[in-house]
Amino acid sequence: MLNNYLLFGILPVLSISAILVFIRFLKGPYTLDRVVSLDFLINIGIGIIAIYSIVTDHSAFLDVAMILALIAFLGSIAFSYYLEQRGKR
Amino acid sequence: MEIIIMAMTSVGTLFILIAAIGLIRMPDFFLRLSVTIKAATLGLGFIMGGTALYFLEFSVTAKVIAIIFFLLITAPVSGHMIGRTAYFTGMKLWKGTILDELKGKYDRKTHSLTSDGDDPSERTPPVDEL
Amino acid sequence: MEYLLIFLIGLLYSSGIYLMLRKSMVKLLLGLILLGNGANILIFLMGDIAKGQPPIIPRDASIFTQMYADPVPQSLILTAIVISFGLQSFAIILLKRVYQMTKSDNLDTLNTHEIDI
Amino acid sequence: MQSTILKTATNYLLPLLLLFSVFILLRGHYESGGGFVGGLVASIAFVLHSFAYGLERTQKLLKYPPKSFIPAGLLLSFMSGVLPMFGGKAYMTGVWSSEPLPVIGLVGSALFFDIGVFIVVIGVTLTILFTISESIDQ
Amino acid sequence: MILAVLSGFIAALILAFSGKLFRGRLSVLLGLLPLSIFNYFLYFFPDISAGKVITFSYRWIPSLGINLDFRLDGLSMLFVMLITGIGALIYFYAASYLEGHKYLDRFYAYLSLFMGSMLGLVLADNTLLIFIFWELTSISSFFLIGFNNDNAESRKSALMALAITGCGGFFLLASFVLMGITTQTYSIGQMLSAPGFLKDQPAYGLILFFLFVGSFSKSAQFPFHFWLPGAMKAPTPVSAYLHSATMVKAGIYLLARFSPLLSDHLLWTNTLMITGGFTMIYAAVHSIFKKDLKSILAYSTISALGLLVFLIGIGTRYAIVAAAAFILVHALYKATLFLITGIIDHETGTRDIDKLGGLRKWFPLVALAGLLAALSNAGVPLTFGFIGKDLIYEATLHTQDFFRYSLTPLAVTTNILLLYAGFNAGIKPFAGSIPENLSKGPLHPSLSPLLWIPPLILGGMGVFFGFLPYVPDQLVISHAASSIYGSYIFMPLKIWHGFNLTLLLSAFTIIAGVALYFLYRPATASAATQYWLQWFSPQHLTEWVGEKTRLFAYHYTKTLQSGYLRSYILTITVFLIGLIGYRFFSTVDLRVNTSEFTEIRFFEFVVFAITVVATITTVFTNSRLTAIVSMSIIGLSICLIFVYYGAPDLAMTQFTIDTLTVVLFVLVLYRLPQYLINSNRKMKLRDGLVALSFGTLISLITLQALISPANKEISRFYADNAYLLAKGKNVVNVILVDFRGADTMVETMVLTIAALGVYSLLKLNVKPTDKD
Amino acid sequence: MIRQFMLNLMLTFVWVALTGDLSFVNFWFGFALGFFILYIKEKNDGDVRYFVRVPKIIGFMLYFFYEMIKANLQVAYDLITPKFFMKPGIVKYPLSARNEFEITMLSNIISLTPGTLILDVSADNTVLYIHVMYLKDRDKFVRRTKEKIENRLLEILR
Amino acid sequence: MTDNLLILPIFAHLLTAILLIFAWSHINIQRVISLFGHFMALILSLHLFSKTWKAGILTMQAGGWKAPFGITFVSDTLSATFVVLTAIAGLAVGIFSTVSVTKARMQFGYFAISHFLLMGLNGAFLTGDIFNLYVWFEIVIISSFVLMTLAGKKPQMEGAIKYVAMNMLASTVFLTAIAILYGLTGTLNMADLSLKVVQIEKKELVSVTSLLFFIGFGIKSAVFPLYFWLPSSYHTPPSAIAATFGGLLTKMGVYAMMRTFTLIFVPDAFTQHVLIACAIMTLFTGALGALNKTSIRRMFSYLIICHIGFMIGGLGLHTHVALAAVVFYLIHDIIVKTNLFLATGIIHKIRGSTDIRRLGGLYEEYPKLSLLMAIIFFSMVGIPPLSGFWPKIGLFQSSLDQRSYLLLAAFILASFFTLYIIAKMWSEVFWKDLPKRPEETNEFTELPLFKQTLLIVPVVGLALVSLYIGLGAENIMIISNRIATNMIDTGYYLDAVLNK
Ligand code: NA
Ligand code: NA
Repeated sequence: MLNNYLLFGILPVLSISAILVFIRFLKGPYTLDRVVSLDFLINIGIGIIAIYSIVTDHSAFLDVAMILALIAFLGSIAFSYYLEQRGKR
Repeated sequence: MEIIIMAMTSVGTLFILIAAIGLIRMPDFFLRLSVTIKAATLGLGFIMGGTALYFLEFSVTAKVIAIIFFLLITAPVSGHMIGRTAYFTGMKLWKGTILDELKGKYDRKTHSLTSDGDDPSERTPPVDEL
Repeated sequence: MEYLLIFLIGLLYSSGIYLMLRKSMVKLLLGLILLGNGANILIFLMGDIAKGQPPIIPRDASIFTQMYADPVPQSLILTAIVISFGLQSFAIILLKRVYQMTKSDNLDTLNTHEIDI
Repeated sequence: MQSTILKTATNYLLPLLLLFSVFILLRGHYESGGGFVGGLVASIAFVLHSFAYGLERTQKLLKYPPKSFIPAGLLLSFMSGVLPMFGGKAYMTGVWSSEPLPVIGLVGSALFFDIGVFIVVIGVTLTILFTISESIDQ
Repeated sequence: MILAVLSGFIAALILAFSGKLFRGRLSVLLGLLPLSIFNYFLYFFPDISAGKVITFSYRWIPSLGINLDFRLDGLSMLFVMLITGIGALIYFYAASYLEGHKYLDRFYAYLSLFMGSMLGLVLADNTLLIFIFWELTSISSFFLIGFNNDNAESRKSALMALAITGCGGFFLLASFVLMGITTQTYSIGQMLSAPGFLKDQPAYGLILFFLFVGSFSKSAQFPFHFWLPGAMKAPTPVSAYLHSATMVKAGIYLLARFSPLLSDHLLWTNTLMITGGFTMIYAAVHSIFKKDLKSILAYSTISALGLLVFLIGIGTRYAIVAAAAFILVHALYKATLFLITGIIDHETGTRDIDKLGGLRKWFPLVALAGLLAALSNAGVPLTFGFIGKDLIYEATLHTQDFFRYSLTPLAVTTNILLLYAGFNAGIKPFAGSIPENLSKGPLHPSLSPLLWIPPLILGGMGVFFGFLPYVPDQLVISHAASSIYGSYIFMPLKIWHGFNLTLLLSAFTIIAGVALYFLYRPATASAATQYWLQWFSPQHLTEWVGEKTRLFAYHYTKTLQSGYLRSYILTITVFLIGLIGYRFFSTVDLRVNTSEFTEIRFFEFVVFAITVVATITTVFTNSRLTAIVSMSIIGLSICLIFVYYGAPDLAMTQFTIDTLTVVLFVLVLYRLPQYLINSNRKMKLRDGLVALSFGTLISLITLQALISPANKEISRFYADNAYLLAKGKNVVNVILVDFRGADTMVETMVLTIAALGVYSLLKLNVKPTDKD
Repeated sequence: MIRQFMLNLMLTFVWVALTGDLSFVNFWFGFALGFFILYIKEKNDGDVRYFVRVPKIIGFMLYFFYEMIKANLQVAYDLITPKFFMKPGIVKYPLSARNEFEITMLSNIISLTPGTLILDVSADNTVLYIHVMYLKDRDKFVRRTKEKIENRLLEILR
Repeated sequence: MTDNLLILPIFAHLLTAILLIFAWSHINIQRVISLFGHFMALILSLHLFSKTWKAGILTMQAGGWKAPFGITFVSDTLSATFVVLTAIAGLAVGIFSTVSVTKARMQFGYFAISHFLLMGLNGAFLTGDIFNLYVWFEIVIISSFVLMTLAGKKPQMEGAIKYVAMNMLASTVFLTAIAILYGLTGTLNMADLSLKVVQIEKKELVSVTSLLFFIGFGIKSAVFPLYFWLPSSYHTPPSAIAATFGGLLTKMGVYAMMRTFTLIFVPDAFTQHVLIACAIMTLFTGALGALNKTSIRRMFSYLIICHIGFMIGGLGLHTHVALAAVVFYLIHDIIVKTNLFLATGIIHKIRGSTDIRRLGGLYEEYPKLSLLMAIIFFSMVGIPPLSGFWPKIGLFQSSLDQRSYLLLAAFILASFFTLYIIAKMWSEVFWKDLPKRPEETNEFTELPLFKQTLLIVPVVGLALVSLYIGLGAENIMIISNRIATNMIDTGYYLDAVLNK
C-alpha cells in the first residue's frame, strides 16, 4: 500500500511540481529565475530520489540524493558569482 | 508506521507543491526566491524524515541527517547570494513593494555595502540576459 | 520506457549535430556535450534493463539474490563521462583562448589561414 | 565578491565536504561512490572555498599547487597496478590483505588505485578551475 | 655481371660524397668506367655469337617475386654495346665540353646513375626489375635534363620529361603486374618459355594497352613525343646520350623484348604500325621546319623512333632484322650529329642553321665526321645506313598487298625528310662560307681532341660497318633480331642486294632528299596555321589539360575545404546518413517486438518530457546563459533517469561532472559577446533536416540493437565474482578499479593531459611576434 | 580551542554516523581524520567560546519549527487564493550579533523562516538587509525579530 | 600465458611523462629524461618485437582476469610492428625536438604531453579490447589537442578549433559504434567479438555497425569525405609536432580500421565497395589538393590524405596481397611522413618560411642536405627501389586481380600526381635560385654545431631506416606477409587470446 501510495500519489505530485518549476524556468524572464528554478528542480529531484529509494527498497539511491544536495549549492554560487561579476562591468 | 511515513511524505510533497506554485505565481523575483528557499527545504526535510523512518537503519538515518543538515546550511546561503546578485543586477521589485531600504546602499564599483547613508547614486540598469 | 529513451537519444543526437552546424563556437561546444549525453544514454540502453535495481550486492549476501542492472554499460559510461569531461573542459578553455585572440565567437571568421593558393 | 555569510558557511562546509569525500572514496568498493566522485566532492570543497575567500587564500590552504597532485596520484595508482608484476602476475592483478582492517574492510591494491584516482581528480579539477579563475582575475 | 650493372650506381654514390676530386682534370678518368664495362661485355661475344643466353640471378625480394635476375642475349648485347660504347665516348666528350663547370662531379654522378639504370634495364630478366631501372632512368634523366637548374626553361623541361615518362612508368608497372598475375611469374625467361600463352588471355588487351602507354611515352611516340624536343635544354652530351642510344630507345627495347610474347596479334601489329607510322611522318615533317640544330635532331629522332616502332609492329622477319640494324645505324649517326652540334654550339654560341656555314674551314675533322654521319643517315651506299634503309624497304615490301602499297611510300617519304634533316645537321653548317656573325673565329681556339675524336669514331664506324656489314651482323644484330623475333633468323646483311625495287627506292630517296636539301629552305608557316597547329599539338593540349587540371583542383579543393567548420560537419553528417541510412533501410527488417519493454510511469514521463523541452530550449534559445542552465537541467534529468534505471554511481558522476562543466562554462563565458543572430531560415531548415535524419537514424539503429538478443555472459561473470574474487560489492566500482581497471587508469591520464593542457593554454602567453 | 575541539567532535560524530560503524577504532579514526582536516584549515580560526545550552536550544528549535509551519501555511493560503495579500519590502535590520558565526546563524535562521529572506550584510557587519513578504509595520518587524529570534539565539550561542 | 613485457613500452612513456611533470619547467632535465624515455621505449619495443616474432602472439590479461572478462593486451606481429615504428619515429622526433621546440613550449609540458601521446599510440596498438581502444584513442586525441594548441598563435588556434570539433565528433561516432556492438554481442574483447559477431542473427545490423566504425575511424584517418580537419590544422603546429601528427596520428585510424575490418568484421561486398570508393576519392582529393599548394607544409598535408587512399584502397581490396601491401605501405609511410615534416622543419629553420614562392637555392647552398631530403622525397613518391615503391606492386596487383580498374586508375593518378608535385617542389625549392634573401636570419646556421647535429641526426636516421625499408624490402615483405596471413586467418589470434 505504501508503495502504491508513493508511486501513484507522491511521485506524480512531485513530478507536477517539477513541471511547474520547469514552466518558470521556461518563462524566465531573468536568468536568475532560471537559476532558482534549477536549484529548486534539484531539490525536487532529491525528493523524488528519496521516495524512489523507498519504492525500490534500495537505500543506495540516497547517496545520489546526498551528492545532489552537496553540489547543487555550488551551481547556484557559481551562477550568482558570474552574474555579479558581469554586472560589475 | 506506514501511515506516519505516508503523512510525512505527503506533507513534504505538499510544501514542495506549494512552493512550486509560488514560483509560478509570485509577482517578483525576490518573492519567488523567498518562497522556494524555505518551502523546498522544509518539504524535503519531511520527505527525508519519512525515508529515515522507512529504512530505520543507522546509516540511512545518518545520511538523512546529513542531507537535512546540509540543506539547512546551504539553502539560506545560496538564497542570500542569489538575492543580493538579483538586487545588485537591478531586478525590479513588485509594484506592491512598500519599502526598499537597500536602495542606494551598494557601491557600484566595489560592490561593497554600507550600513548607513542615503547615497542616491543610481542603481545599475537591469542587466538581463542576452 | 525504452521508447522514450530511444526518442531521447535521437533528440540528443539531432540537437547535438544541429548545434554543431551553427556559426557560434559556444553552440559548437554545447552540441558536443549534447552528443556526449546522447551517446551515454545509448550505451546505457545497450545493457540489460532492470528498473530500480542497482548492481550492488546486498550487504548480507555475497552474490546477487535478485535482478540487477547490467553493470558493464554503467562502468563504460562512467569512463566515457570522465573522458568527455576532460575533453570538454579543454575545449571550453580553447574556446576562451580563441575568443581572446580573435575577439569573435563566429566560427566563420576562423578561416583566414585555411585557404591558400 | 565578499560575503560574510558565505565565508562563515564555507568554514563549516569545507571540512564537512572533505570528510564526505574521504567517506565516498573509501566505501566505493562496497556501495556507490569511489575515487572519482570522492575526488570531485573534495575539489568542490576547495572551489567553494575559493569562491568565498578568493583564490589566493585557497591556494595557501592547499600549500602545494594542485598541479603537483596529479603526478603523485598517477604514480600511486600506477604503482598499485605495477607491484603485482614483480610477483610475476599480470599488471593490475588484485592483491588483498588477509585480514580485514577496521573502517575500510579488506585493504587491497584496488584501494590504492582508487586513492590514486582520488588524488588525480582533485589535482585535475582544481588545476583547471583555478587556472581559469586566475585568468579571469587578470 | 651484377658489379657491372651496379658500378654505375656505386660511381654515382662515390661522386655524391667525394665528388670534389672529379671536378677538375681527373674527370677524364671517369670515362674509364663505361669503357671497362664495355670491355667486360666484349668477353661475352663468343657466347652471344654462338646463340647462347647468359643469365645471372641474385636473390633480393623473393616475397614479391623480384630478384636481381639478369639475362644477356643478342638484344641485350646490342643495347649494352650502345650504352657503354657510346657512353664511354660521351664521358670523354663531356670532360672537355663541360670543363671547369662548377658541378661537373654532379653531372657525372647523374650520368653514371643513368648509365647504370640503362644497363640494368636492358639486362634485367625480371619485369619488375625492368620497371625499377626504367623509373631510375626517368629520375636520373630528370636530373640530367634539369642540370642547368638555375634556368627556368631547363627546370620546366625536366619536369615535363619526368611527368610524361613517369606517368608512362606507372602504366608500365600496371602492365607488368597484370602480366605477372596472368603468367604467375615476373621472370621474362619463364614467360619466354611459353611465348604464345599471353596472346590467348583475356587480359591481353589491357596488358598491351598499359605496355604501349609506357613505352610510347618513353620512346616519344605521338602523342607523347613533345617532351623530347624540350629535353634538348640539357647539355649536349646528355642529349647525345639520351636521344641517340639510350633513354628513348628504352621504349623500343621494351617493345622488342616483349615482341616474342605479344606480337602476332592484330592489336599489336596495328597499334604499333599506326602509331609508329604516324609518328615517323609527323615528326619528319616537323623536322624540316626547324632551324635550330638540336630541334632538327630532336624531331628526326622522334621520327626514327617512330620508324622503329613501325618496324617492330610489322613484325616480319625482314622488319625485325631491319629494326635491329636500324637501332645501331641510328645510334651511330645520331650520336655523331649531336656531338657535332655540341661542338658547333660550344664554338660558335649558336645552333641556328641560318647563321652557320663554312665551319669545315675551322674544324675539318669534325666536318668529316658530320659528312660521314649525314651520308650514313642518307643511306648512301657503302655506309651502314644504306644497309639499314635497304632493310626497311625490304621489310615494307615484304608485307601483304595492301600494306605494301601504303607502307612503302610512307617509309620512303619519311626517309627523304630524314635525309634532308641529316644533311641540314651534318653538312649544312660546314658547307659554304663562314657567315659574318662568325668572323671572329671559334670561341675556343684549340679544339680539344676529347671533343672531336668521339664523333669521328662514331661517324667512322658508320662507314666501317657499311663496308663490312657481316661484322656487326655476326656479332650482334642477327642475334638481336632473333631475340626480338623469338626464333632464329638467318638473314645475313649484305652490302649489295643486286638491282631490284629496293635499290630503286633507295636511289629515289637519295635523289629526292638531296634535291629537297638544295631547293628547300626552312620557312616559318603562316601565323594562323601555326596557331592552329600549336593549339592542336599534343604539347599544347597537355599543357592546356594541365592548366585546366590545376584550375579544377583549385576550385575542387576550395569548394570542399571551404574553411567553414559547419560545412565540414555537414558533409560528414550527410555522408554518414547517406551511407549508413542506405545500408540500414535497404537491408534491415524494421519490425519491432516491444513486448519486453518496461512500462512508462507518469513520473518517468515527466522527467523525460522535461529533458526533451530542456534540450529544445538549449538548441533554440538566443541566450547563452539560458542554454547553459538548460544543459544543467538536462544533466539533472539524465541523472534521474540513471536513478530510475538503477545506476546510482552513474547518477552521481553524471551530476557532479555536469555541475563542474557548467561552472567552467560560466567562468569562461564571462566576457564573451552575444550570440550571433545568424543564418537564414533556409539554412536552418536544411541543417534541421540533416540533424533530424541523423538522430532518427541513430534511434532506429539503437532500437534494432536493443531488441536483438545478446549474450550477457560477461556481465554475469562480473556480478557473480565481484565479491567472491574481487572483494567488492559495488559491481560497477569493482569493474572500474579491477576488472577493467586499465580503462580507469587511462581515463585518469586523459584528465591529467586535459588539465596540463588547460594550464598551458592559459598560462603560456605568446606574443604574435614570438618565433615558432 | 574549545570551538575547535567541538568541531572536531562533531566531525568525528558525522564520520561514525556516516560509516555506520560504531566500533571504538572507527571512532578514533574519525577523530584523527577530523583533526587532520581541521589542521588543514587552521588559518581560518576565530576564538569564541561556546556553551551548550540544551534546554534553550530545544525551546528555540520548537519555536522555530512552529514559526516555520505557521508562515508556510500563510504563504500557502496566499498562493492558492487568487488575490495577493502580501506587502513586501526590504528592511534594514540593525544587528546586535557581532561576530561572523553569530551573524551567519542568525541570517540562516531568518532566511529559513518563511516570509523573510536575508539579502545581504553590510560590509561592516552591523546591518542586515531583509526582504520581508508580509511587512505590516517595519518597526514591529524589527522588534519582533530582535526579541523572538536574535536575542534567543545569542543567549544560546554566548 | 601472461607476459608483462607487453605493457612495458606503454609504461616507459608513462613513467617518463610522470617524471616530466615532476620536472615541469626544468628544461634541461626534461630533455635528458625525455631522451632517456625514448631510448628505453625503443629498446623495449624492439625486444617486444623480437619476442613476438619468435612466439607468434603474446598476451597479457590485465588484472589476471582471463579474456574475455578482463582487458587483454595482445601483441601480434601487427601490433609489435606498430610499436616499433612508433618508437623509432618517436625517438627521431624526440631528438629533433630538443633543439627545434621553443623554450616556452618545453616549459609548459611539451615533452610530457608528447610522451603521453606516444603512450596512447602504444596502448592503442597493443590493446585487445575495443573499449580500451577507445580510451587510448582519447589519450592520443587529447594529447594532440594540447600539442596542437601549445603556445599557439591565431592560425594554430583557428585550426585547433576545427581539429578538436571534428575529432570529438569522430570519438562520439566511435563510441556509438562500440555501444551498439556491445548491445549486439555483449562483449568488448576483440577476439571474443570476432566469435560473437558471427553468431548475431541480424547480419545486416553487423554491417551497419561496421560502417559506423568506418566513419569513426575514417574521420581519424582522414578519408574522403571525412578528412577536412587535416588540411585545416596540420600545417599550423611546429615541425616536430607536425611530424608526430603526420607520421603517426592518422595511421592510428588506419590501424584501427585494419584491426576491426579484419578481426571483428570481415567486410562484405558492400563495405568493400564503400572502402574502395572512398579510397578512390581520397586519392583523388589528396592529389588535387596538393597540386596547387604553395606552402610545402600544406602540400604535405594533402599528400598525407592522398596516401591514406592507398591504404584504405588496399583494405577494401582485402586480399592477402593487398593487405600485405597495406602493411608495407604503413611501415613506409610512418617513417617517411615523419621524416618529411622534420625535413620541412629544417628548411623552415634555414629559410624562415615554407612558402615555395619564398624558397629556393637549397641545392646550391646545402647539396648534402638536399641529397638527404631527396631520399625522403623520392621514397615518398615511390621511386624504385626506395620504400614507397614496393607496396604499390601489391596494390596494383590486387586491384587488377579484383578488376577494380577505377581504383587502379586512382592509384596511378595519385602516384603520378605525387611524383609531379614532388618533382615540381624539388625544382622550386632546391633548384630554383633563391628569389629574395629573406630578412629573417638563417636560424639553422646560427645554431652551434652540436645543435645542428641534433637536428640532422634524426633526419639521417629516419632516412636510413627508409632506405633499409626500400633496399631490404624482403625483410619488410616477410613481416607484412605474416601480418596479412594473420589478418586473413584470425584463428591464431583467437587461440592466443581466448584459449591460453
Ligand atoms: Na571512473
Ligand atoms: Na540488446
